[in-house]
Amino acid sequence: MQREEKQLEASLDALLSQAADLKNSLGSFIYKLENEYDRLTWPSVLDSFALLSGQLNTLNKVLKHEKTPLFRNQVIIPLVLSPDRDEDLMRQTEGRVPVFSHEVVPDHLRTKPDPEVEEQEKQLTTDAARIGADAAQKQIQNLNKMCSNLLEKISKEERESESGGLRSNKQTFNPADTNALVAAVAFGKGLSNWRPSGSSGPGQPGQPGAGTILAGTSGLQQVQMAGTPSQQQPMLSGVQMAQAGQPGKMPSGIKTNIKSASMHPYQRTLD
Amino acid sequence: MEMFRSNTVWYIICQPPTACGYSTGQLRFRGVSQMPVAEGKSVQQTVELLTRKLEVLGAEKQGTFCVDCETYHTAASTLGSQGQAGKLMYVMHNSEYPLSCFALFENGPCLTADTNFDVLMVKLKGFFQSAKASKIETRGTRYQYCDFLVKVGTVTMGPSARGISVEVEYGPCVVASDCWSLLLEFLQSFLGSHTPGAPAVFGNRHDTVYGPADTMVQYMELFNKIRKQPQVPVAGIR
Amino acid sequence: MADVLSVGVNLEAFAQAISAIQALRSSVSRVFDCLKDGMRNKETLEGREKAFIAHFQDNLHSVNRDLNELERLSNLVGKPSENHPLHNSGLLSLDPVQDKTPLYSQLLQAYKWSNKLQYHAGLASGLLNQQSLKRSANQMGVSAKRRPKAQPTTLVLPPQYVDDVISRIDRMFPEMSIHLSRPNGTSAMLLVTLGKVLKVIVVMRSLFIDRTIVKGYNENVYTEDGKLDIWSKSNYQVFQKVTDHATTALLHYQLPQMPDVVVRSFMTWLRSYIKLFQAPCQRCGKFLQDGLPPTWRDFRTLEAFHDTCRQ
Amino acid sequence: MEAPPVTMMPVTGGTINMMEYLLQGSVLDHSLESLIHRLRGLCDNMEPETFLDHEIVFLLKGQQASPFVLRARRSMDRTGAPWHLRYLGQPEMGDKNRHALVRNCVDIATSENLTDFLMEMGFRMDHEFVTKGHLFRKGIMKITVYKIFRILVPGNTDSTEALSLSYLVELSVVAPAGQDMVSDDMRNFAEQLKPLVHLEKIDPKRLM
Repeated sequence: MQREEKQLEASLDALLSQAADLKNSLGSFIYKLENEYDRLTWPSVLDSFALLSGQLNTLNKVLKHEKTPLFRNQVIIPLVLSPDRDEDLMRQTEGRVPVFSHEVVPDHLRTKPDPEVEEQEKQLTTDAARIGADAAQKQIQNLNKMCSNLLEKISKEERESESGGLRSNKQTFNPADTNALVAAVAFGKGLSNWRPSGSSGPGQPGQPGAGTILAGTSGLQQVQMAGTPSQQQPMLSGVQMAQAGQPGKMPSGIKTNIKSASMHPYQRTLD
Repeated sequence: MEMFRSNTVWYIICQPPTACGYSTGQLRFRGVSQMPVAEGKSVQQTVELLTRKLEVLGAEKQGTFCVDCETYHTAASTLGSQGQAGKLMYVMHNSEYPLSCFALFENGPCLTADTNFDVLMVKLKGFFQSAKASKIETRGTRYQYCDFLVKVGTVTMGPSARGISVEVEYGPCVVASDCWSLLLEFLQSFLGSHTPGAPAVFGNRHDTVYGPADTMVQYMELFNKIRKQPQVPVAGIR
Repeated sequence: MADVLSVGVNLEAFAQAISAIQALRSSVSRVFDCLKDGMRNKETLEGREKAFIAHFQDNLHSVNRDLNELERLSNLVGKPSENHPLHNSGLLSLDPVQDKTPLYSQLLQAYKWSNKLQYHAGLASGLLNQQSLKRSANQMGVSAKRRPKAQPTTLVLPPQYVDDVISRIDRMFPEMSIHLSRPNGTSAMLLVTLGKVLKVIVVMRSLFIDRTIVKGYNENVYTEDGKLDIWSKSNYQVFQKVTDHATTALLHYQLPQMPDVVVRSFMTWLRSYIKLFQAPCQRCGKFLQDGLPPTWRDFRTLEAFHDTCRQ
Repeated sequence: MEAPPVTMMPVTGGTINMMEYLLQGSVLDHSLESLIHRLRGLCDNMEPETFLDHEIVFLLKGQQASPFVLRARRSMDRTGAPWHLRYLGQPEMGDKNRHALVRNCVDIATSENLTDFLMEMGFRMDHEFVTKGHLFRKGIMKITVYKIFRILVPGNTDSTEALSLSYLVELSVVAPAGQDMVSDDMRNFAEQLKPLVHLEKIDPKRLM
C-alpha cells in the first residue's frame, strides 16, 4: 500500500513538472506571438512548435509509462467548498482561481464534457460519417472557391477606392508645371525677366529653332556688349560680392538693360 | 563623376587647402641661357651638372615629375562676330597634382579643374583647336633638401630638347614675396652667381597665399619664352 | 554527522544560489531586451510610453526580486575561508591540472613583480623629489617656501580672467590672431595665427602654458574629428625647430606671481617670428644654414639667429 | 613633404563619353511631403541631403548654327565646395525600348574663378537661377526634388522668387555610353513613384 502511494506521488511529481514545462513554453510562445509578432521569423515559430510537440510527447510518455498508475482509477472528491477567497489556492493557481466554490468546482474537476455537448458531438460524428468522401471533397472545393472569389473582390475594391480617392481628392502634380520647369532648366525659359531681350526669343511661337533665333539676335546682343564694354566685369563682381555676403550692387548699365528688356515688344509674358 | 550636385564627393582638385603642401615660393628660370656651360655642352650634360651639384649639397632624390602644356587657338569660326582677338588658351597638367588640370590665358585667370576638363576641350573642338605640334613638356627628377623641393627638368617640344627648367619650392612659406631673398640664397648655393631675377609672382601681389595655379602660370610663361626662342639644341644664347 | 549535514545544506544552498544567479541573469537580460526594443506596438505615443515604462518597471522589479533572493541565499552559503594570503585566488593552487593551466604560478610571479615594481617606484619617487624640476634658472634664487604658496592661487584663476588676459593680448598685436577654446573642462587651448607665417597651438593650464606646437600656415591643425591636434608635429623641419625653441621659451619666461606677464612676454617673443623667412641671421648675415632659416629669436632683443649662431 | 608621385606619364584624360539618362516630372508643393516620405522609403538608407545651388548658364556663339552651352553651378549652403561646370549634349529621345532621355554629359569640378575664366574664353552669361531642394540616391541612381527660383536682381542671389508652385523631380543616372539597361531600372523606379509623380522622358525641344 505504501509502495503504491509512493509510486503515485512520484509519477504525479513527474507529471506536474512536465506540465509546468509545457506551460512555460506555451507561455513564452504566446508572449512572443503577442509582443514580437513584427519581427518573428517563421523558423523561430517552427522552433517553438517543435519544442511544444516534444514536450507533449514526453508528457504522453510519462502517462503511458508502465510504472505510472492509472489515474483514471483515482477519485477526487471536493471536501470543502467555500465562497471565501483562498490565498493558498490563489498562489498555487497563479492567480487564476481565487475561490474554491460551487461555481468553479464543476469546471475544474470535470473529466468529461457536458452531456449535451457529448450528445451534439456524437451527432456530428455520425453526420460526417454518412457523407461520402467525394461529396466532402466537392464541398470543400466549393467553399474554397467562394472564399477566394470574395477575397479578390474585396481587395480589388480596396485598391480602386484608394487610388480613386487619391486621384479625386488631391492632384499631386500638374503637367503644365512639369513642362514649365523642364523648359526652365533646359533653356532658362521664364527665368530671364531681367536679361537683355536677346534670348527671350525661344519663347516665341512660330520660330523655326533656337539656333537661328540666337544667331539672329546675336546682333542685338553684340551691340549692347559693344556699347558697354565694361559691363561684363561689374556684373561678375556683383556675383562675387553676393557670394561674400554683401548684396551686389548693380551697375547702372544693367539697369538700363532691364528697362529696355521690359519694354521690348517681344518680351515673353509668363504663362 | 557620378554626382554633379555641389553637395557631393568630388575628385580632388589640387590640394585641399589644409593639407601640408607644395604651395610655395616657386620660381623657375631658364637654365640654358644663363648657365656658364662650355660651348658644345648639351642640355643633358648641363642637367647632369646641376643634379650633381644638388646631390653634393645633400639633396635627396625623390621620384620624378612631369609638367605638360597644350596650346589651343580660338577656332577661326568664332572670331569676328565676337570681335575678340585670337587669344591663346593653355591647358596644362602637373604630376604633382595628378587629378587636376589647369587652364590659363596669358595675363588672364587660371582655372583649376579636374581632368574631365580635357574631355570638355574635345567637345569644344569647333571653338578651340589645339595648335599643331605645340605640345611642350618638361620631365625630370625631384630632389628634396630640408624643406626645399627642387625639380630639374628637360623641356622638350616635339622631339627636341629646348631647355632646362628648375623649380624650387619652399613649402613652409605661403607668401611668395616673404621668402624671395631666402630662395635666392638657396639658388645661389647650387647655381652660383647665375641666378634669375624675381619672377612676377614675387613682386606684384603682396600677402596673397601662393597656390598651385601660381606655379602653373610660371611654367606657362617659361614655356612661352622657350617657344619663342630660336630652336638651338645646344645652349647658345649668352 | 552534523558536519555532513551542514555540508549537505551548504551544497543545496549552492545549487539554489546558482539557479538564483541564473534567474538574475535572465531577468537582467530581459531588462536590456526591453531597453533595446524601445517603445513600440502601441497606437499613440503616450500609450507607447506608458507601456514601455510599465514593462521596464516590471523588469526592474523582477531584477530586484532576484537580487534579494540571491543575497538571501548567499548568506546561507557561508563565507569561504579567508585565511589564505592570496584570498580566493589561493584556491587556484587546488587546481589539479597544473600543466594545462599554470595560472597559479603565473599569479605568484605577477605578484612578485608588482611588489618589486612598487618598491622601485618608491625609491625613484624619493630620488626625484630631491631633484625637483624648476621651470627657470632665476627660480632657483626664490625660496622654496614661496612657490607652493604662489602656485595654488595661480592655478585656480577663474576662466573669465584667463579669457580677459588672452583677449587683451589678442588686441595688442594686430598681426596675431588668437582663438581660445576649451574642449576639455576649464583648461584653455589657444590657436595663434601669426600673419601668414605660422600657427601655434598652445595648451594652457590656467594661465600657465603647458605645451606648444608650431606648424606652418598651410598645415592642418585639426584632427579628423575637428578637434585641435595637440600631438602631431609639423611636416616641415623649420617648424619642428621653432617648436623646440618655443618650448625653451616656455621654460625661460617664468614668473609665478604674475602669470599674465609670462603669457604676454611669450606672445611678444612669438610675434618676432613674423619675419621668419625675411630676417637674415644677425651673426652670419645669411638666410640659410643647413637649409634652415634663422629659427632662434633672442629672448631679450628678439633678434634672429641660426640655431648654431646664437651665443 | 608628402610622398612624391612617381608617375612619369603626363596626366591627361578624365572619363570619356559619359551619358546622362534622365527622367523628369514635377510635384505640387502640397504633395512634396508625401513624395519625400516615399523616397526615403525607396532610396538608399541615408540621411536625406538638401542643397541650395546657384546655377549660371553660359553661351558661346560661333558661326555655327547652335551656340555652345555650359552650366556653372555653385553651392550656396556649403562654403569651400568646388564649383561645378557641366556640359550637356543634345538630348536623344531614342525609341520605345529605351525608357529615359539620354544626353552626353561632362562634369568638371573647378576652382571658384570659373565665371571669370568662361568670360575670358568668350562665353556670355545667358541666364541664372537658384535651385533648392532634396537629394536622394539609390545605387547609381540619383533623385533630385527641387524648386527653381528666378533671380530678380542679376547677381544677387538674396532676392529670388519661386518659378512655380511645383517642385521639379529628376531621376538621373550618369553611366558610360551604351549602357541602356540602366534605363530599365529607372523605369521600374519611376513606376514605384506613381501615382504621386509621373516621371517621363520629356523632350525639351517640344517645349521651346
